[in-house]
Amino acid sequence: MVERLSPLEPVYRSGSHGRFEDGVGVILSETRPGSIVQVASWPGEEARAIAAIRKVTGLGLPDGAGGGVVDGEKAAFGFAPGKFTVVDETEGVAAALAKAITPTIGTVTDLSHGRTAIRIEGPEAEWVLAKFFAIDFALTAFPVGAARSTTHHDVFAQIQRTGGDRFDIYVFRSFARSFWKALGHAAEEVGFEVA
Amino acid sequence: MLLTCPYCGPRDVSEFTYQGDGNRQRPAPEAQDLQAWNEYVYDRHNPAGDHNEVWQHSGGCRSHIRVTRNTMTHSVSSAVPARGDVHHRATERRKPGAKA
Amino acid sequence: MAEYSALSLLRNALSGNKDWKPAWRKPAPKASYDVVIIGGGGHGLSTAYYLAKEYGITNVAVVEKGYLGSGNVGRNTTAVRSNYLLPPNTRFYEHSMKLWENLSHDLNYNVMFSQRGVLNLAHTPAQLDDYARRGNSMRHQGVDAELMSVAEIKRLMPSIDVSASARFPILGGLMQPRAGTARHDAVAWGYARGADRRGVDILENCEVTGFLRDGDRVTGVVTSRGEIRAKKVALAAAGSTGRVMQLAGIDRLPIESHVLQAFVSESLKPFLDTVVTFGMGHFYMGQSDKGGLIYGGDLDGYNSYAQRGNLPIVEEVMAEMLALFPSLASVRMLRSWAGVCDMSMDGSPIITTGPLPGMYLNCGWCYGGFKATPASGFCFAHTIARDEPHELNAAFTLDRFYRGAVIDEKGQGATPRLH
Amino acid sequence: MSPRRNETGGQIDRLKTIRFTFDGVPYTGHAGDTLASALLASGVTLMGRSFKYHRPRGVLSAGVDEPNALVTVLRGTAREPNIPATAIEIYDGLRAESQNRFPSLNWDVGAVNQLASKVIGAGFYYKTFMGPVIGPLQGTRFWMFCEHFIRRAAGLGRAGTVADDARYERMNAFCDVLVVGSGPAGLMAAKSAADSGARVILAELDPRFGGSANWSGETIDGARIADWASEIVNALKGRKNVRLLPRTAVWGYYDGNTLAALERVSDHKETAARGEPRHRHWTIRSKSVVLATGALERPLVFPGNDRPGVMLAGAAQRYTNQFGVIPGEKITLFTNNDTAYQAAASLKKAGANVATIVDVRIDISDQARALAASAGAELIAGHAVCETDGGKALSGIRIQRLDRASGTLTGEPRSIQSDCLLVSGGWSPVLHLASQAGAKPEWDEKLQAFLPPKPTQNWSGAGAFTGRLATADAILEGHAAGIAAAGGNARLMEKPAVEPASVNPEPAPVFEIKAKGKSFVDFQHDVTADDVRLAHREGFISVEHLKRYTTLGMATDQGKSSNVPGLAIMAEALGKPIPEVGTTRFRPPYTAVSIGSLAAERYGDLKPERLTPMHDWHLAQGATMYSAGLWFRPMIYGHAGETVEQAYVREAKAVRETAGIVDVSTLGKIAVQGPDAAELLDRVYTNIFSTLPVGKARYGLMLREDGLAFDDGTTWRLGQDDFLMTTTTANAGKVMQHLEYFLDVIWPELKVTVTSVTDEWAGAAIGGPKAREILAACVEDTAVDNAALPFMGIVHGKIADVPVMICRLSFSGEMAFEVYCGAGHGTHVWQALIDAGKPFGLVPYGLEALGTLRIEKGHVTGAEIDGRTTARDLHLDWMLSKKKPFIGSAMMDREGLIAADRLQLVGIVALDNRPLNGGAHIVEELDEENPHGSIGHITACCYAPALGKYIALALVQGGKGRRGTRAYVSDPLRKRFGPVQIVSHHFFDPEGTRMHG
Ligand SMILES: Cc1cc2nc3c(=O)[nH]c(=O)nc-3n(C[C@H](O)[C@H](O)[C@H](O)COP(=O)(O)OP(=O)(O)OC[C@H]3O[C@@H](n4cnc5c(N)ncnc54)[C@H](O)[C@@H]3O)c2cc1C
Ligand SMILES: NC(=O)c1ccc[n+]([C@@H]2O[C@H](COP(=O)([O-])OP(=O)(O)OC[C@H]3O[C@@H](n4cnc5c(N)ncnc54)[C@H](O)[C@@H]3O)[C@@H](O)[C@H]2O)c1
Ligand SMILES: Cc1cc2nc3c(=O)[nH]c(=O)nc-3n(C[C@H](O)[C@H](O)[C@H](O)COP(=O)(O)O)c2cc1C
Ligand SMILES: [Zn+2]
Repeated sequence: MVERLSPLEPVYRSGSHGRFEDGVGVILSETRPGSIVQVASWPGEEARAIAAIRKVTGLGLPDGAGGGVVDGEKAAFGFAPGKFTVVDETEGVAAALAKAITPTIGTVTDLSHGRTAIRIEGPEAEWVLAKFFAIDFALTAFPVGAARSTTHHDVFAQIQRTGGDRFDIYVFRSFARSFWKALGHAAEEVGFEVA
Repeated sequence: MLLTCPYCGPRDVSEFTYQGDGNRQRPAPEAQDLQAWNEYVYDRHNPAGDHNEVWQHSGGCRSHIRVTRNTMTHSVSSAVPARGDVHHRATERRKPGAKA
Repeated sequence: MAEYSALSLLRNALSGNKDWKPAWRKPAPKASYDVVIIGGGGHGLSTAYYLAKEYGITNVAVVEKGYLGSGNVGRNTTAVRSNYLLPPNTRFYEHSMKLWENLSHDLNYNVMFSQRGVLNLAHTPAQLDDYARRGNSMRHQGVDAELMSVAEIKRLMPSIDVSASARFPILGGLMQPRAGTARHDAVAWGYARGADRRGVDILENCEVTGFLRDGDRVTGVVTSRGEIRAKKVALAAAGSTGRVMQLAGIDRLPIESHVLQAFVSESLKPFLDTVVTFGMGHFYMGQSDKGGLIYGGDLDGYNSYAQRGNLPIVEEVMAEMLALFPSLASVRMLRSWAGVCDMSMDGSPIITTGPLPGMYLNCGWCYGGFKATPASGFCFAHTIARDEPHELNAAFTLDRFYRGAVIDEKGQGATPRLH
Repeated sequence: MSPRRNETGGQIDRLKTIRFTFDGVPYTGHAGDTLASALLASGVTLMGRSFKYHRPRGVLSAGVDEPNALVTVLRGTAREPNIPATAIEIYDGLRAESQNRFPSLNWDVGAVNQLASKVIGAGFYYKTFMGPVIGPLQGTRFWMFCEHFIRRAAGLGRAGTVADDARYERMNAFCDVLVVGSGPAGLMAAKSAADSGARVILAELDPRFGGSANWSGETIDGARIADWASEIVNALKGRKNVRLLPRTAVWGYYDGNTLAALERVSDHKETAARGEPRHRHWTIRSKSVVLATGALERPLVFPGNDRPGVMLAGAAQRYTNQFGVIPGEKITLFTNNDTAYQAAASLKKAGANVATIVDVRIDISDQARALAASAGAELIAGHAVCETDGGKALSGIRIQRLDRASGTLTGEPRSIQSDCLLVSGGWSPVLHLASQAGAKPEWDEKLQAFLPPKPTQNWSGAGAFTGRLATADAILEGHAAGIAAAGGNARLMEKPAVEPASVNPEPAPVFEIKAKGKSFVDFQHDVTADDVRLAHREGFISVEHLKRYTTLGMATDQGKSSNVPGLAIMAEALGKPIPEVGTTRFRPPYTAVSIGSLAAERYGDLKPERLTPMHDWHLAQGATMYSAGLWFRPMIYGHAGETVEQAYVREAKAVRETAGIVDVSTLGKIAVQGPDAAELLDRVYTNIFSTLPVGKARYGLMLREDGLAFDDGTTWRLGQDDFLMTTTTANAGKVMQHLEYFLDVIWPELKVTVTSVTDEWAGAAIGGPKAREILAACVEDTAVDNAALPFMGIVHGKIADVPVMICRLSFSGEMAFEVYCGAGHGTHVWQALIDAGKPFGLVPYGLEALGTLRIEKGHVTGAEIDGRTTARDLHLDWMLSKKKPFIGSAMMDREGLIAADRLQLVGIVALDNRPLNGGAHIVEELDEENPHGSIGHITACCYAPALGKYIALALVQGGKGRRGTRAYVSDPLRKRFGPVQIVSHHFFDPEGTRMHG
């Protein structure tokens, strides 16, 4: 298998940055999942789509808008009416899903190359993200597993909370480098580490 | 200004794209009535008060919503999916692949 | 009423400035007029002025719901130019420009028209070609236009960022040297005084709340100060066009009313001598004689009659401003406000007889009608007086949409917020 | 005035000395000082010059309402003009400069303007400068000549010319209760809301929480109220559900309870910490808001009221109690209300000499008398100040008996020696935020002030903001407001005991003392009471006209101190009560905000960069990049010493002669999937897609609903229900929205998903006589010959172990292929193609060559599909299916769209063999002096290596009929004129034999 090139590669600098002397506020990383897949179901077929996702990945999506689930490096979440993102560390999940999601249920679109997954975690994760997105990141408003579709100016993002102070952000690959730089810039204030 | 997307919840207006007058009726595709087409394409309700309009949550879930918003105060009294309850209705659907 | 001049200023100063008279009368409404003009903005007032001056029709009332000039004429960013692409627009706005050039004399009121140029910046070769097309189009119609090089631009406005490393580097620009700015309020007041001196009644705090009708025909208006009959009723209500037309039972028009914000910085010593527009967004800026930077950007993007906008555009405008003038980051925005713009479906105006008998319509000015004030009044007066359009506004009909004869400067089609 | 620093008292840190300069002169102050308090403590009372008359001015207030003491702060090379000295916290190394003076603050030549003040009163410029009606100065010339000087005389501070290197930042916040203002009312509101469990944000524009508690000198239940405030603040600090924002002015109240606030994070520091912004722009979305913004004191209008040494009484109290600065040696006080007596007593307590209190009222309350007595001041009732003495500093005042009924002054003026005159004209609640949404404030006759309007959004008010000026009441009200805002139902608190007892704040309705001399209403803009009356005389009687005619309230302080006196004077002139006159409209921002803060993170970084997968490769190969929307694309891969034209000609030639490769990853790509996908395409494209076999692509054209051309591109059928649509780079987003709109709003019954997959696929177009050989050399798992891969066919295979999808289609007119692979493999595949192509002479080419190739072929792009052209104009009518309706089909035949004189696409050949220019016009007759008679314009042009000529595409009136005729380019902007031939737009290989090959 040929390894995929990350759009972040030339600007991805591991180590501590910014004002880290008093501690590190956030850790930034690129998670590079093998599969990022969009499942869209026709109206009324959501339950069957959810069942198919469970069958293929073992992830049990909750009902309801923006609900999601995390299991290790696997995750799934709803981001739009009838639409879900499924993430898995292994490649080829799109093909497996395409078998389970028949045309009567909906469609499957492979976005594994097209989206870049960036993780931000740490005590200041909410603070740093709040510099970008007009989303309430408080745990009460945005529980673990849940996801939001939103934008920072021109950069469209899907954000899933994958831990108490951890968020995975999916951005368009072409914008990823710009976004990464901006994220680092914003995190300088709290000190950050690139894993 | 905030708009409440039925799917995503209240979001800043900057996440939405305005698609204008929601009362416009698209004539049947084959219709030759130029007057009807002209009204649909060019004429707009432009009331002072509650306005029925369509917005897209383009910076979020990307679905379209029908909004009733007061053009004097900007207060929003209703916001529902433009597709109606289509997404929750299991019956009454056409056969896959059938032509409209 | 006395002429204004340096001499009259001196004379009055000597007598303690006690002898100045109101710039226009505050008459009570008469029961009827030959023409009632709805809207005491720039266009309504200039229409009255030219009706009196050019056509001798002086039994005219201008009815204004608030204080005179409370609409867009009193809240615009004062840019006056005729740098249009499409010939019907170029011709019309150039006629306006010619009237501007003599307006202070004509009105005996200094409207401070200052021809300090309007410069449109280009950031890609394709955009430079686009501007060249427009500039050449102007030149082929006898209107001034020049391309400016980066070096010339830098010389003209030393604080502008012309570096090649800018996100959208400046490659050049289209300059109209005769364009410029005028003192917005003075335009309204000058036309009001001019019309008043020719016998026009200006009725402030007089809101039109309905129309008098004889069948289809419009025979007058109902106002907050009583009924007023009129042989002809002319509408020049700009952003309020939709609301007023609704009173006449017309609830759909090729118009959407959108809110446009504008901003002024704190007063500064001369910083910018020209009006400049950013090519990769919607930002534009000039500096008032008082020293405030006057600037604005895009519409808020939704229907509104509220005369106030929201934050996203505020932020957008400032970001674009600093992309051009980074040293202004530490300068402060003093005040923001908004006006309601009558956005038409092709971005060009409507000046026409109808749509009802006895009625005349002037609207669709989008966010560019201040510069049109003289020509709009001139053409509208003609249309009212002669019951047919002047050749300059012959293309600005209501049925051009139906006919497919749109005048679409930006090529955006029927999406008003994009014009 | 000789102010001095007290030995003790105040909230400054006397152990910390801070050094700064003002106009280059070094001074010291203490931590906790503002520039104004530190200057006052150093005996400096002249701090600014007024706008028009350049009058010497001192400090009037102690806060953001300051109209006079404006300075420029210098930081490195950055200049921050027009900052009130009252709002600057001093720090070591602070450099401040006075403004609007030449050569110096002390000796300012601009002050001569005062001599002409009778002539240059309100609105004078409307009446003059029109110049001669004829001659060289007619038209606008004379005015512009004068304007040149007027502009230089006007303006306040000077903006810098270089970027400041500060960082600005945005912050989004959400909370249940936002409390604005941290005086006694706001503090209690924040506390009670927090106690109710709500998420609370407390914003205070000052560095210190507590508002008037910091300087009122009161006690609460026996404790100093300043300590009481600190205690509450300390308790709030530790709580998880509370965020405290000091130095944060909430300046805008927008729709949906969205508030904008400016936090000055590091303005008070010599240098910001690493990563720390200078300003932070907060957007706070709060379920409810408590406005506890207090009240501002108003000055009185009387001759000479602007002399340095005249100060608001409350400000003096603040300088004394908060900063330990006694503002003068011998203080006089002039008031129309009792609150000033509290200030007098408070000052006395701190050791000041308040010699005299002049009150316009005759009946003085017992409480006030007692306060005057405790201040040790002589009380002169029924009198008014009619003049002030001194030059650049106050030396004394003159008073006369005032007959309030007639407003006249009687008796001999009495002189009182004094270096500091404190004035109080009553209090105006800070209702700016409440009324920004457009609601009209309501006049309160008792307080002689506007009170907040009825809420138009979810807010409540507390304290001086609602007119409750008594501290105990403010606390009670704050407490209740906090609970209510949090939706709690905790018990209301008991009224605290506040000492000294509050006075009745209701003033006598006196705003102006009419006497000879200049009485200033708007200090900064030099608007006098006479100017207001002149406006009245000339009919500018609406408050909004008054404002615009005189510029009253339009200065940097936005009339915080001047609006009410101004409109009161107008009301009197009109003989109308104040409420009938009304107030001018409040607008954001409450206090001026830095433009940098609003641009926030976009300062220096306006837009993100959008990069293709092969971006770094292009850079490494020395490509010159072209910005296309947010994308960057190679323009040319120039060799050393090559001009742009040489480079693109070389690249384009290579494509025609051997092969070239171009990055097409930016093309919009939309996955159109689902059982109704083909049906959707039939409806949105002008031609038919449902008949397209799987494994084939088709070129499609879209119209807008109005029948004009919208976008074009190829769409590939990858499966029965699975299409890949490509759009132009520029229109990708628009087309996506177009499809989404129709699917959601017009045809919800269609089962189609549209997904942007632009970023999923890297795309390389490889074309030229050798293209197929190159592909064959590197592609595995599929053949690429004519049989396997016919024109518009699609195959799947591998290149360098990576799965690829190849479609044979051509934009260049050559035998060409588009190779798509996963974006993460883009560079890998691209490099493999480059390597495979090396033996064949494969050349990477950029946008210029791409443009050249397409012009030679007569293919259209955005320059021709410019939103004003129809399919027919572009000779694409063959694509308009007659078998089905499609978007735009009903409107495309309207008379205006089929008119004979429409601009139509043609080809142009330069007959003088010189380069053509985009945007040049075409004329039938050349007239270089007076260009006229344009019949069209050039949309795109190039040197065509295939033809050896300069050619162009153009849109020309009735274009088709002009083929074969001669015309001229007329390009006055670039002075390029010359003969051209109008030809078909298909310059090269019109039959397409090369690509079908
Ligand atoms: C922020 C902003 C910036 C702009 N910048 C520029 C610029 O730089 N250059 C430029 O050329 N143009 C600009 N414009 C556009 C320009 O201001 C307007 O197109 C133009 O002023 C409109 O014509 P008017 O002056 O007659 O309108 P208005 O001044 O709006 O006059 C219409 C009048 O009708 C009155 N009215 C409404 N309803 C009634 C009723 N029922 N009864 C009685 N009276 C009624 C209104 O109160 C109003 O006074 C800008 C507009 C805005 C909002
Ligand atoms: N002498 C008097 O009778 C008199 C007159 C006026 C005020 N007061 C005082 O009024 C107090 C009432 O308390 P209060 O809390 O209502 O007022 P306050 O003046 O004590 O507090 C208001 C606070 O709000 C802040 N503020 C104003 N606008 C703001 C904004 N936009 N953003 C952020 N902060 C902003 C101010 O900086 C101030 O600290 C009493 O304690 C009394 O002493 C008394
Ligand atoms: C060209 C221009 C310059 C302005 N300059 C100032 C200014 O220097 N100070 C100010 O306070 N407002 C200024 N304003 C804004 C007005 O105060 C006011 O906000 C605007 O005319 C809209 O009216 P409104 O706010 O009453 O609705 C200016 C407005 C315009 C159109
Ligand atoms: Zn949504």
